[in-house]
Amino acid sequence: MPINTQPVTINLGPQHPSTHGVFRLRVTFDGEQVIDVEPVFGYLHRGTEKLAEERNYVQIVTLTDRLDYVAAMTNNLAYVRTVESLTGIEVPERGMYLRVISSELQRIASHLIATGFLLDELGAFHTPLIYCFRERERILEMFEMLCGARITVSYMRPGGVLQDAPTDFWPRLDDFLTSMPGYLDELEGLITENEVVLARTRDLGILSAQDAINASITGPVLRATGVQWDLRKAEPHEVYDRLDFDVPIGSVGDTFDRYYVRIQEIRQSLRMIQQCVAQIEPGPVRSKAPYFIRPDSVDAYVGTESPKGELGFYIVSDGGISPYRMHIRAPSFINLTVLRELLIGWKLADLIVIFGSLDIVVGEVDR
Amino acid sequence: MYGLGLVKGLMVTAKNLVLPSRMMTVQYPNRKVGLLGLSKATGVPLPKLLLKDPITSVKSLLGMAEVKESLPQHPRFRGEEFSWYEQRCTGCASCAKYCPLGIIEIVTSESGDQMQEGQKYHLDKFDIDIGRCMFCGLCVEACPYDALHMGSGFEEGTYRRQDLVIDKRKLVSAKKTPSTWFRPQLASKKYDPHKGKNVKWDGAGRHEKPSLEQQQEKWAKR
Amino acid sequence: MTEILILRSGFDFNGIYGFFDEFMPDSLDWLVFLITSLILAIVIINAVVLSTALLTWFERRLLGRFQSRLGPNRWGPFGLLQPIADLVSLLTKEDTIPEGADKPIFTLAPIVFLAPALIVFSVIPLHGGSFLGNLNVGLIFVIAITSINTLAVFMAGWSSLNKYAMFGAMRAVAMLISYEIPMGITVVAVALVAQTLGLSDVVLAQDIPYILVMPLAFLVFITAASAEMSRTPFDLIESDSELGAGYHTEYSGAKFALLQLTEFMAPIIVAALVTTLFLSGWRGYGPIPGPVWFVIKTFIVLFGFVWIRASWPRLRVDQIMGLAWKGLLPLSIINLFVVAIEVFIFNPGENGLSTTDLWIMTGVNWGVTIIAIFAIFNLLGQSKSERPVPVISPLANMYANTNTVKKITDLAEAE
Amino acid sequence: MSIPITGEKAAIRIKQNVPDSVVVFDDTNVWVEVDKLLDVCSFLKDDVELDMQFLNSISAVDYIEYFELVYHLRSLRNNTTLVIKAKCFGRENITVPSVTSVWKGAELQEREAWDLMGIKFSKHPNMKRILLWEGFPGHPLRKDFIR
Repeated sequence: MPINTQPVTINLGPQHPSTHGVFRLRVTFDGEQVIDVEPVFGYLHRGTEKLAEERNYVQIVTLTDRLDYVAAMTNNLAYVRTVESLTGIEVPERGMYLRVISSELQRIASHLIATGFLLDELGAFHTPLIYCFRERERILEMFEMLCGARITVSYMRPGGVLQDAPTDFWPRLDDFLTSMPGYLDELEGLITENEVVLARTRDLGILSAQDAINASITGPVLRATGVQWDLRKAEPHEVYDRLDFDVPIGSVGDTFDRYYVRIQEIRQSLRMIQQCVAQIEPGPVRSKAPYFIRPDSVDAYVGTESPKGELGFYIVSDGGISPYRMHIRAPSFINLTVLRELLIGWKLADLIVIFGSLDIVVGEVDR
Repeated sequence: MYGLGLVKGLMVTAKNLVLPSRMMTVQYPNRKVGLLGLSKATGVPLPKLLLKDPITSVKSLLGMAEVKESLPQHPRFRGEEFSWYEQRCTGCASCAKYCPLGIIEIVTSESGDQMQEGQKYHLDKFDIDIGRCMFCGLCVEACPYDALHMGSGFEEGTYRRQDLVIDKRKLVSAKKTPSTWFRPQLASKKYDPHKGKNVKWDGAGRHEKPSLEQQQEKWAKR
Repeated sequence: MTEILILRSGFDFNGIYGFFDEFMPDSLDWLVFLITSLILAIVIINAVVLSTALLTWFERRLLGRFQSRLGPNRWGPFGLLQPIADLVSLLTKEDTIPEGADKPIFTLAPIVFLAPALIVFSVIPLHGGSFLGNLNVGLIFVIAITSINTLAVFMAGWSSLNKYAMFGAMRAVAMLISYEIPMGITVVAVALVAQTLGLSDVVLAQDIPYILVMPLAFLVFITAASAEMSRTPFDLIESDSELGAGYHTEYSGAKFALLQLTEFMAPIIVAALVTTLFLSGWRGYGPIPGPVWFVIKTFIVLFGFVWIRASWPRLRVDQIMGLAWKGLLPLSIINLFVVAIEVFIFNPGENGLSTTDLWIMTGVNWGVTIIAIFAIFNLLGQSKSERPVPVISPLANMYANTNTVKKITDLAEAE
Repeated sequence: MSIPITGEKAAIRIKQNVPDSVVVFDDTNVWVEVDKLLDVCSFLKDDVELDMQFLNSISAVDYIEYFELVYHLRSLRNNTTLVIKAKCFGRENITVPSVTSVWKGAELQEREAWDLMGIKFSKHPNMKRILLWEGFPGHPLRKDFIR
């Protein structure tokens, strides 16, 4: 006998422990079941694209730090790559290796955060989160060595990276690379075979490959559906074509796959950094580029594989020292296209977990 | 399977319980120490400590003794308390131009009747509003004379926003412990700003200021 | 100090009543009764609240160490005064009541929540007897009193006029009532083996701790009990990542302090009950006195609770209900059935089951436990954990137009 | 490496199948008629040769005389990219056919273009402001926006 209940509308957010910042979902429930979702954006809208129109090309680097604030390095990389493609500035070899090392470290840090918060949303009392943060802390310390800041790094510049790594960076990196796989095994021991996690995440929020591609999903969420697509392989930039690495994919496209793809990507990133450390040679890290870059009046779009997906910058130049128009293709934002379809029909607890597994950062969603 | 994964998870947490080396807490600003830790931190041998300061020793056994602890920072850390050398600054305002937020305010007036290369402007005003500063360090990168350096502090707290504006007087009298960020000349000397040693203006630059003769010679050539 | 007083045997209702009755005229019996009740109330409240305060410190420090951090260590030696600091902080906060709240019920809920938790302590036997003496229906009393919690949680959630609180309250009612059933059935099994309903007598009957005699009952009881007190992995009443705070979302100040106090009291109650029912209560070995054994055993159980809280995530609401009805209920019935047959076969007389009988039961019950758990796991389908092997979707080919594949193979050949 | 399809190749292919749609093309870009945008897009997606199944991003640029919509498309199967542009003239009440029916990924991006640039998309399922609130005066990314 069906029990008729009155639908209840709840505002999840903007102040809610599990919305990854100030994100708001207007959810209608039938009992515990989600029957309608309407995401409400814009609580962290800062107008980055407009701000960029009045700053020169180097100053915008500091703006990109604040897009996806848990993965500032890859944001920097995506931006400076676009400027380089706009102007044709060359990057020296060592600069490219340093870029790859730092952005892969950032990818590990970002995936650790995603995993930790996903588990937090599953209800583990902060333990996996703190284990993840403990390892992320060591990456942030290395960033502090590279560029003096931990989160808002502003490390890359058009034409290379700002500064060479200090001498005490390399032993620390070696130490990290040797100990990290063990810590990852430990973290997996806490999560991957845990019956509660499996019961909560398996077959939950399944996204098919066709839908994912149609909805422009990128990053680990796309790869979890079985689509082997990674811009580091498809469009090898920097030195990725010299590195040997796999692109892990999921089998079903559910929440567990999204988690597991991230864990496997961390292992691949460690592999890449190891190869980079072996291959890197002394040399300049930054080519001579003018501070006030004046590209010809052209436009350029370059997509870069950031931890959340394809982060693309579309810059239109009118020949001046600042871009005429800068558009950001934010992966977190576009990955939310399927949110409604993924959530409807699941329960409140699942809503939080599916939303967490998409791994958005509101700084990037609202820009 | 059959709850074995759950048991595995329990083992992981148990492992972390018994391994104190995995502790990630930094007890800032004061670290609680035991008796041995106290003697290690103060550098006083244990018997001497017991005789000299029995009250503190008992306190430390109760876990109530504290020693100062600071957060670990790399010399490259970009922090507030800018180190600015008036002697090196020419008032070119490159830093003000390069600042993405426009928070550096510089007012200059002519110091001589005939401005020549190497001669400097008189600085009437040099304000940095660190209440809005994001410590990106572009101003330091821009400075052609290595006059402005990032600091290493992070503990500024005031009751009013206006107090966060560092003016020229504060900049001159501030501690000169520049960060080695974007300053390879300091990094090559293995300088650590957290040790608290001040750096004089002549040791902070990448190049020495040209002498008057050199300047005149160069000027004459043009 | 109070704790030592309690631990002295004879410090129960009858003892105090007798002490005052000696020098009071018979006509003032009602006054003696009142004084005795007051003294008992004060003692129980102080003892329980103090041990709860200690537990909050214990739990936070231990959770900290499990998570490789420190936990509170600032206030007092090793942070021991942290509960007091928390209390002061909570009591000095403004006590807000939402505009549309049902004020009488809103105010009453914390009290209804706290009272049963305190009352339960009056029957827990610390050494031979409890505060109320040897209550001969102790088991039924405990089960009955703890059920009142459900009402209090629903009162708090309903009267707050908050949707999150309402969600928490609805979940609480569904879950708490479901878990009462397996818990009650296990307790029946314990009563069967012990041939008594009095808590002290249950301890006296445990020549072998019942955790060995009835492992299945212990597992079911501890699972149901952690659900009853809504701890991980069953903490969905106040699941912070979903509901913010659940039923006590709108509470603040002293009322919130009461709710939190009761919540931290629940593990102590459950641990004390588990100690009494399954770990042979105050009975121990060597010169260590009984009450100390009792406290040690209680803290071992509490350690287990904290350990589980630090390690496991939370289950979903329907999975929790499924576990109760599909998992725990059959298990508890199997246990009751097996135990009942055994007791029928051994046919205990006046003195209850002999030690030999208990050892035979132990052997049989362990086998039954393992078989039953495997069977239930297989029936619930959680054991089938194989996942399909990832297949690369033909929708994308990132190696098209690129010679990366070739390059990598070349590199491998060169090596 | 992803190979950008040259404007010429794409333009010829589009012209053959959707007549009167291409305005002009250069090395990398193809400008199409705004009215034919939906036809062109659905052709591009279903075409076996071009196979643009993936919509990368939609950007709107304000060139003061006209607005330009830039569609960055990608073929995951062939690892190729294509840029389609459409000019729409006028400042007020600009309406462009929505491509949401072709690529669902356009949904949020078109809403963003409406919100910040003021380009309305017809037949969009939920044409509301996204980042700013309803009732915000003007569209901030326009060059003539003055706060």
